[in-house]
This record gives sequence, C-alpha cells and structure tokens, in this order.
Amino acid sequence: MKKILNRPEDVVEEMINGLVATHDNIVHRVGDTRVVARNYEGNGKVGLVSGGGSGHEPSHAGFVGKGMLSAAVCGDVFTSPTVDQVYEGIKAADKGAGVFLVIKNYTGDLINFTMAKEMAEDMDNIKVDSVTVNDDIAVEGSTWTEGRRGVAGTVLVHKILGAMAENNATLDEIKNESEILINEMATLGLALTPAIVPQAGKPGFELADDEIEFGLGIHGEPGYRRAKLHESKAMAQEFIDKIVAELKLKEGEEVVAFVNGMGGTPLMEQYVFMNDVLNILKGLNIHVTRKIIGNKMTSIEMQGISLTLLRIKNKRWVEYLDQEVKVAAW
Amino acid sequence: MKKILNRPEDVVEEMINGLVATHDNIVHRVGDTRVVARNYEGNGKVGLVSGGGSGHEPSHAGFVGKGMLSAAVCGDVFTSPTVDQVYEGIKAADKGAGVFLVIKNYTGDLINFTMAKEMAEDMDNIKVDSVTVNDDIAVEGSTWTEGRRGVAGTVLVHKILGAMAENNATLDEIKNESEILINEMATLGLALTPAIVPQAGKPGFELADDEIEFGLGIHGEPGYRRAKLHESKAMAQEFIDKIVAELKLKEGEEVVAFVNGMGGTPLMEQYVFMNDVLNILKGLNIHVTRKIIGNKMTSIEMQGISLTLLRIKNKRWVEYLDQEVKVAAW
Amino acid sequence: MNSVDFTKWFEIWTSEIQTHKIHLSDLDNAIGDGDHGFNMAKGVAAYQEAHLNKQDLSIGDECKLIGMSMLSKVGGASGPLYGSAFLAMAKSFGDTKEITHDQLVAALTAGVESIMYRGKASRYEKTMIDVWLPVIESLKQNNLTEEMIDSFVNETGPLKATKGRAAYLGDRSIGHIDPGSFSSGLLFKALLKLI
Amino acid sequence: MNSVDFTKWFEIWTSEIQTHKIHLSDLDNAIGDGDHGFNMAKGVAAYQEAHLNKQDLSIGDECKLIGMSMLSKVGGASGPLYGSAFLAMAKSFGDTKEITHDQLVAALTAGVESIMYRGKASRYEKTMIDVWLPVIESLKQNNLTEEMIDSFVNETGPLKATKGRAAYLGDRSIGHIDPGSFSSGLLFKALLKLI
Ligand SMILES: Nc1ncnc2c1ncn2[C@@H]1O[C@H](COP(=O)(O)OP(=O)(O)O)[C@@H](O)[C@H]1O
Ligand SMILES: Nc1ncnc2c1ncn2[C@@H]1O[C@H](COP(=O)(O)OP(=O)(O)O)[C@@H](O)[C@H]1O
Ligand SMILES: [Mg+2]
Ligand SMILES: [Mg+2]
Ligand SMILES: [Mg+2]
Ligand SMILES: [Mg+2]
Repeated sequence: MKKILNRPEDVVEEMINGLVATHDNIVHRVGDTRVVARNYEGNGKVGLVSGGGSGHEPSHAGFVGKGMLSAAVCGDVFTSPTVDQVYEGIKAADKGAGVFLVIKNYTGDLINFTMAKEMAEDMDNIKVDSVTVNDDIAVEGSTWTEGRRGVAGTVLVHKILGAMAENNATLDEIKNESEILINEMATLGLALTPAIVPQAGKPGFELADDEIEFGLGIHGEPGYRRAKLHESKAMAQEFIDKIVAELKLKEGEEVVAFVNGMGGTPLMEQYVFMNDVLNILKGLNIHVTRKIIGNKMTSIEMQGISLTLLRIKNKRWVEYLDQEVKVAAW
Repeated sequence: MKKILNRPEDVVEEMINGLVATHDNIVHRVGDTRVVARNYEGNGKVGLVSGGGSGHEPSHAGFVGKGMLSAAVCGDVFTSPTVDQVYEGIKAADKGAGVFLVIKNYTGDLINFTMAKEMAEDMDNIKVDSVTVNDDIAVEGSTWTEGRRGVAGTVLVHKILGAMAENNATLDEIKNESEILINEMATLGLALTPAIVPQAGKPGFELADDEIEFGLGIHGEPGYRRAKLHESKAMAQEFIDKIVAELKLKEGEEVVAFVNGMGGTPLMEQYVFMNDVLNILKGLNIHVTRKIIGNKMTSIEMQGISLTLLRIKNKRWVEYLDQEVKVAAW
Repeated sequence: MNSVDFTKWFEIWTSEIQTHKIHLSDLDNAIGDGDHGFNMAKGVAAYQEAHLNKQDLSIGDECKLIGMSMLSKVGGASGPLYGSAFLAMAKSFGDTKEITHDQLVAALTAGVESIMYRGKASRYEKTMIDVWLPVIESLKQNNLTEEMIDSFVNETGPLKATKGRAAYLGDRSIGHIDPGSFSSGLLFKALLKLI
Repeated sequence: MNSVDFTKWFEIWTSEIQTHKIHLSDLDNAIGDGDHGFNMAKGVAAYQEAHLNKQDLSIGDECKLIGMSMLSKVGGASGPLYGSAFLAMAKSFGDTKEITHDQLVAALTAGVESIMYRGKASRYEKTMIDVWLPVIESLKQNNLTEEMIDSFVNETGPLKATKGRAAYLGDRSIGHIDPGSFSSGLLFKALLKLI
C-alpha cells in the first residue's frame, strides 16, 4: 500500500480535520463528532443530510454548504457511519423545517440512518424524511433483494434537492420530488484498478494488467463482467446501451450526462470518455442539456469511471443544477 | 498501460473536444487549433494566455474563463505547444489591451512562447509581455543554468493575474505584479508512482513498492532524492523546512498554502497532508490566510502531491484569490 | 448462568473476534467490502475498554454495554444489527444476575427478531440470521454442539445472498461463507463453553 | 551538392529518425521526459507528407519546408530549435539548386547560431550544439567522418547538462548521452553519405 498517510487508523480523523481547516469559510466540524456541517445557517429551511463511508471524497463533505447539503456524516472508510453520528448530523441540520436524509442503498447505511431518524423523531421531535438512492443498474433489483446500489447519481440528488431546500421547499415537496428524481436516473461504472482501504492495507480484489471490471460498486464490490481492456468508445457504448434501455430513453428526450472519476483516473481520460459519450448520444438523437464531469463520488485511489444519465423530466431540475452554491467541490 | 482511451495518438484531440463540449457554457475551441478560449469577451482588458504540454489537467484549459485565463494552448502530452499554436492563442486573447503570457520555465515552452510573441508583435502589432514561473525549488537555480522549473504555483499566478486583468489592470501593471509574485512563492513535490504518457505506453521511471521520489517534476523529471515511503507528517516537515528556508519566511508572516494532487492521489490523502502542513505551520507561527487544495496541476495519473507556499506580500493578492471566476476548475 | 459466567461469554467472544479479525475481513473481501473483521474488532475493543471501568454489572447491563459499543462504534451493517440484538436481549433479561436456560432462549429470540426487523431479512438469505435461528432452535432442544454451529456457518456457503452487500453479487455470492455468520458462530461457540 | 542530393539528405535523415524513434525517446527518458523520439518522428512525418506534393524545390525551399514542419508540428524544445535552424539555413541558401561546400558550411553555421540564440546555450552544456559545432568545424577542415560524429555524440555523455530539461538533474545527468545530440548525429551522418 502506497499512500500519503500517518497511522491508517487515524485517516478519517485527520482527513476531516484537514477538510474543515481547508474549507473553514464554508464548513465546520460539529464538536468531536464525525459530522461536517455548513457555516451558513439556513434558518427555517429544510436541512439536507447525507453521508456514508469515507473514501468517496469529495463526497459527501465537499458538497456541504449553502445550496446543497446542510451536513455530511463521515463513517470509517467504506463503512456506514454509526447511528449516534447520523443522529448528531440530523440535529446539526435541523433549522426548524425538518431534515431530509439522502441515503445510498446499502444495508448498513439504511439501518444506521433509519435508526437515527427514529431517535431524532422520538427524542427531539424533529420531522425527518428520507430517500434511498439506488441508481446503479449494474446489479439487478427486485423487491426480494437489496435492490440496486446507490452510487454517483447521489451527487445529482444532493444538488437538485439542495437547491429546492435553499428555495424554501417543504419536507414533503422535497420527498415527493426525490422519488420522481431517483426513478429517472441510472448509472454504470467500471474499474481499471482496485481501491485499497488504509486499514486493510491491500486491495479488495485483483485485476490483471489488461483486465477491467464492469459494474463495480464504489466500495470495490464485484461487478457484472470482467473483460479485457478495450477502447473508450466501446465502453461508452456498452454503458449507454444499458442505461438507455433501463430508462427507456427515446429520441428527442433531454438528459444530464455525468461522467464521474473514481479517484485515480485523470481528467484527461474522463474528457476522452465524455467525448465518446456525447458522440454516441448525439447519434441517438438524445439531447444532453447539461454535462458534469470530475471526481465527485470516488472510491479512494481506484482508477475507473462511471456514467450517470438523468432524464430531465422536470425542466426545473436544470435550474436547480445551475443554481449557485457555496460548497468545496461542486 | 491501463487507460480509458481510444488511439493514443488521438488523446489530445479527443480530450480537447470532450472538454469544450462539457464546458461549452464557458469555453470554446478556436477553429481546429489547439487553443481553448473563453466565451466571455473581456473587451478592452488584457488577455491572459497560458499553456504547455497536455497531461496537467485541469491545467490549463480548466482555468480559462472570466476572471482567469483568456486562452490556453494545449501541446501534446508533456510537450510544449508549437509556435503557431501559441500564436493562435495570442490572437484569440487579444482584446485591444495587449496579451500577457504565463510561461512555465522549460526550454521548450520558453522558445515556443517567445517565438510566438515575436510573431504576434511583428505581424499583428499586438503588445505582448510575459512572466516565466519558476516556483519549483527542488532544482537549484543559477543564472548559468535553466534555473528552476515552473510547477503548481503557476495556478496561483493565473488566478491572481487573471483577477487583475479582469479589474482592468494594464499590461505593465500585470507584468510588474507578476515579477513580485513569482519571487514570493516556492513549491516542492513528491511522487509515489510514475505517470504514463499515452504514446509512450510505459512509465518514464520506476519506483519500488516502498519508494517515493522527492522533488519530482510535473513531467516525471527526476527529483532530488529517493526515499522509503514515510509518514505524511515527515514529508510535510521536509517540504516546509525547505520552503521556509528558501522564502525566508518568518514568524507572524502570512501565506497561502496550496496542496496540489498530481492526478492519482485521492483527496483523502491530500486532506491528511494538508492537516499536517497546517499543524506544522501553526507551530512555526506562520499564518495560513488561504488554503487551496485539489488536483490542479497534475501529471496524468501520477500519485503524488506538491506543496506551494506564497507569502502574502500584497494584501490584494488575497482579494484576487477570492474574486469570483467562471472557469471549470478553480 | 450467573453474571460472572455471562461476562465470561462476552470476554471469550470478544477475544475470539480479535483473533479472527483478518479471517473475517477476508471472508468479507470475497463477497462484500472486506471490513467485517475491522468493524467487529473496533466494536469489541470499545466494549472491552468500556468494561474496564464497570464492575458487577447485571446481565441486562452487560448486554446493554456491548450493544451500545457496537451501535456507537461499528457502523456498517453489522454494528447496528449486533447492537440492536444485544439491546433487545438487555431488555429481555432486565436487571438480573442469574438467568435460566429459558430466559436465555427468550432473550436470544428477542435478539434475532430485532436483527430481522432492522435488516428486513429472514432465513436463507445468507446472513447471520442463518446462524442465530438454528442455534436458538437447537438451544431450545438442548442439543447444541460446536459441530452444529460450524455446520450452520458452513451451510451459508452454498446459499445465494439476497440481503446485505453480498446480495449485489447474485450468483457470484454462492460458494463463500457469510462473514457475519462466522462472527455469530464465534458468539455461540463462546456461549457453549459456559452452559 | 545539387538539390536532388540535398533532398536525399533529408530523406535519409527522416527515415533514420523513424528507425531510431524508440531509442531517441529512451535516451530522453533517462534525463528528460522521454518524448524526443516521438517529437522528432512527428515532425519528420509531417515533412515527408508535405514533401509528397512538392517537386523540384530549391534547396532553400526544401530547408524551409522541413523547418516549418518542425516548427508547426513538433513543439517541445527540439521543434523550434531544429525549426529555426532549418529556417536560418533556408535564408542562407536562398533560391538555388546547387550549393558549394562553403555555402553548406555557411548555412550550417547560420543554423547553429539560430539554435544558440533561441536556446540561449553554448558549447558543453550537453545539447545538440555539442554536435553541430564540432561537425561544422570538421566540415570546414574537410575531415569529417562517421566515427567523428559518433564520438561527438558520445562525448555528450560525460557532460553535466546546464541547459534543457536534463539540466534539472544536475549531476545525475552525467553518464547519459544527450538525445538531441543523437538526432543531430543522425542528421550529419546522413549528410556524410552525400558529400
Ligand atoms: N439485512 C441484513 N440482515 C441481517 N444481517 C445482515 C444484513 N445485511 C448484512 N448482514 C450481515 O452483516 C454482515 C456484514 O457486516 P459488515 O461487513 O460489518 O458490514 P457492511 O456490509 O456494511 O460492510 C454480513 O456478513 C451479514 O451477516
Ligand atoms: N537550450 C537548449 N539549447 C539547445 N538545445 C537544447 C536546449 N534545450 C534542449 N535542447 C535539445 O533538445 C533536446 C530535447 O528535445 P525534446 O525532448 O524533443 O524536447 P523537450 O525537452 O521539450 O521534451 C535535448 O536533448 C537537447 O539536445
Ligand atoms: Mg462496510
Ligand atoms: Mg517534452
Ligand atoms: Mg463489510
Ligand atoms: Mg523531451
């Protein structure tokens, strides 16, 4: 393991300290909790709370600030935060209009966020609601299983719901919109190299020098297919075919295209991939109204990429995406 | 070589196309040149042009836009752009008040930018001036040699001079300020893994599993020392000792601290490193007025980091750093 | 079982967890995210530390102590699942220093019900439930052996996961032992030493 | 030398550059950024292509063609250095189809002066200048041999670079042949075949 670190067990602590010191004009740490909250008060507005395991930087703390998240709860690397930490996050985010939780669909996140929600409701009378993002279509969902994982699309959910909250939407309005939103988006990712959890010290899986894995999760969970490394164009085509089929995207429809780097993949490659994505979508006569690129929902140093398409069912989503924010990483 | 690419020889073309398509609200490509220019006109203002080899994304095209660069000229990977491309960049940036070139101190950049400057002056009567950034103190400079390399500090130069240009500073004012500025900053970097130029297909150097290289250049040029991988704290200490000595930084002075990721190093590690940097500077009673972090001047997928300190000799530099910009990557 | 033995149960279990930390994470690596050993080790270490300052706890409080440790230190899926199981057991035991076999069975039943409620899972979904349920069954019939526990753990191998992180693998989860089942196996093998 | 031979010079050189592309980059890898072979190959390919549509060029125009190809396609240090050298030679030759030995020497002198002006370098700084200058010297004395050219190239090995990218290595540049000197060596060995 080659990393710029001190003791592996201190990585999350030191990272949070570095983060809040760097962005002290935007965020602060709540006491000695694992909660990064915004300096902006937003009194009377719904508070938006997200979080999950660390290792996805700039998610989620990099999206805390005016117009986006009220607080992010940072778990250990790739491990959902604990109940009491999420509970602290909810309390920090409550400004009188209730708190909305953006949960990614993993058992751990769901249980911890749900139990924290119950605590805040029962003990503090805070109105709490939530959405469970499950944009990763690599894993087939059914009501009998865990369903699909929540991955990069979560960032778009933060941005759109964050703008709504900033514009004084109510908890119910946010809840309703969130359910529409998550049904209009789909993501697929692939990895060229694995991520190494500092405390584990070794990669969670191995890939040969010419192998890639399609459909890999943001914690290195195995995907749907191993393949030989091939051209960017072909990878973009595979993703678009699957996403278009899943969303039943039709000619003339409008989408947001979000190319997300997994942490170790340079922007050079992300732009090349985006170029292929846009060319293919153009060929399908699907209009890309907004393009978003960069390392936003990462998997530590993993080399890889994901593509999220969001059908613009509501024109206001574009305005929400465009709305000014004051966060570290949008 | 494991990269998301089509044909290696097309990487710069496809990257530029992807970049201008993604950020089409901010920049455009000038004809079929390698010049990325901003959409914002800035009539009557000095045009700021930078550039160099590709592979440093988001530098330089990611900093093109209102309040920062007018145009960026993209060379082949790690290769200075040609004379005629820089000349096109100068022409695109000229809005009647002259053009200022930010050159990084490499023979190739210097020769190509200088020849292009002469062309624009002679053939188009454009007033052109320039600064040569040489912030990398890993390599000792003397008037008899090439002097020091230009590295991450260049990004701060872009931001500060860009704000000045936006505020209608003249070419002479920008030139004068630039010379003061570059003398107040120093950078040191280190690498954990090498970068691979797509057309070369193999790394330019090798590092053992537990080896790092101090003082490495942003094109993989060898640095001043190989060492065993050690703690982030110790690396931060080594950098700060050298930079403080070079800048003769004294207790009570104010600096900007810029931690730059080399492309493959995740934000997690950058924040840990920043945390150490801030702690050490605090111990020295040097005030860090602004902190900047992220992958800004990269070396493709290289894992590594650099630290730049800029002594705030002029309080307005802080305002210039804070001034709003509309670019892809600040 | 008295409170001294009861405490011993957790003592043995928590030290077994530390011993098998790497193995648990390796199991999780195959079908999850490779942290189950670290997660559990962190939780039991917190319990061990908290325990240093407590003496003569009632059986209920002992359960509460370990439950709160798991809940507030572990995160992930296993933290709140084990946490809420131990809290449910604490409630079931109440403030007592001696428990009967029936009380033990009742408390474990409350524990597994809490796991099932929180995890929205039932048997044969390749989770720790596949160890808890048959163990409780055998305890009721008073015929639980170490070999049986091992076989409950191993029987999670052929199952296809439909809950937890391993579910995302679908068929590829088949053939691997569920890490949470392994850590639960350790729990019940520790118990067996004391009853 | 007539223009047919002159064109042959560049033909041989450019094909030699293609042949040694990898070697040139490997040399650059040791003390630079590993692109000298790719840079040069790109430039000479552009020249070769541009040449297809041109016939019967004067010697000056031939130099201009290769100079512009280097200048507009190569980038880096070598592009504008070779480019401006060839352009200076074009100016020195002018519009002629036959040149004398003295004209050749004069043009090469103009070429190296342009390199020295643009690169702000002089001899013994471990650059292509260390091949150009002694080659011109020997040409003047009419005693240039292939072995001499090789030795000029090899003599850059022990030098410490003080100009170009290799200068950033300081002492670590010692012991490696300068890539630009190698490509210039190829240029003059090609010339030797025709005079
Ligand atoms: N829905 C669920 N119901 C019951 N147990 C579950 C559930 N999901 C996961 N588990 C158990 O938790 C274990 C994984 O724990 P751990 O690796 O610590 O958490 P995470 O999966 O969040 O990384 C699994 O092996 C399984 O036994
Ligand atoms: N200042 C200079 N003067 C003369 N020649 C130089 C100078 N700097 C570099 N060179 C030559 O250029 C060669 C490197 O060319 P190349 O690798 O193509 O460009 P770059 O160094 O920009 O990557 C060196 O080997 C050297 O011979
Ligand atoms: Mg986990
Ligand atoms: Mg180069
Ligand atoms: Mg796990
Ligand atoms: Mg080179």
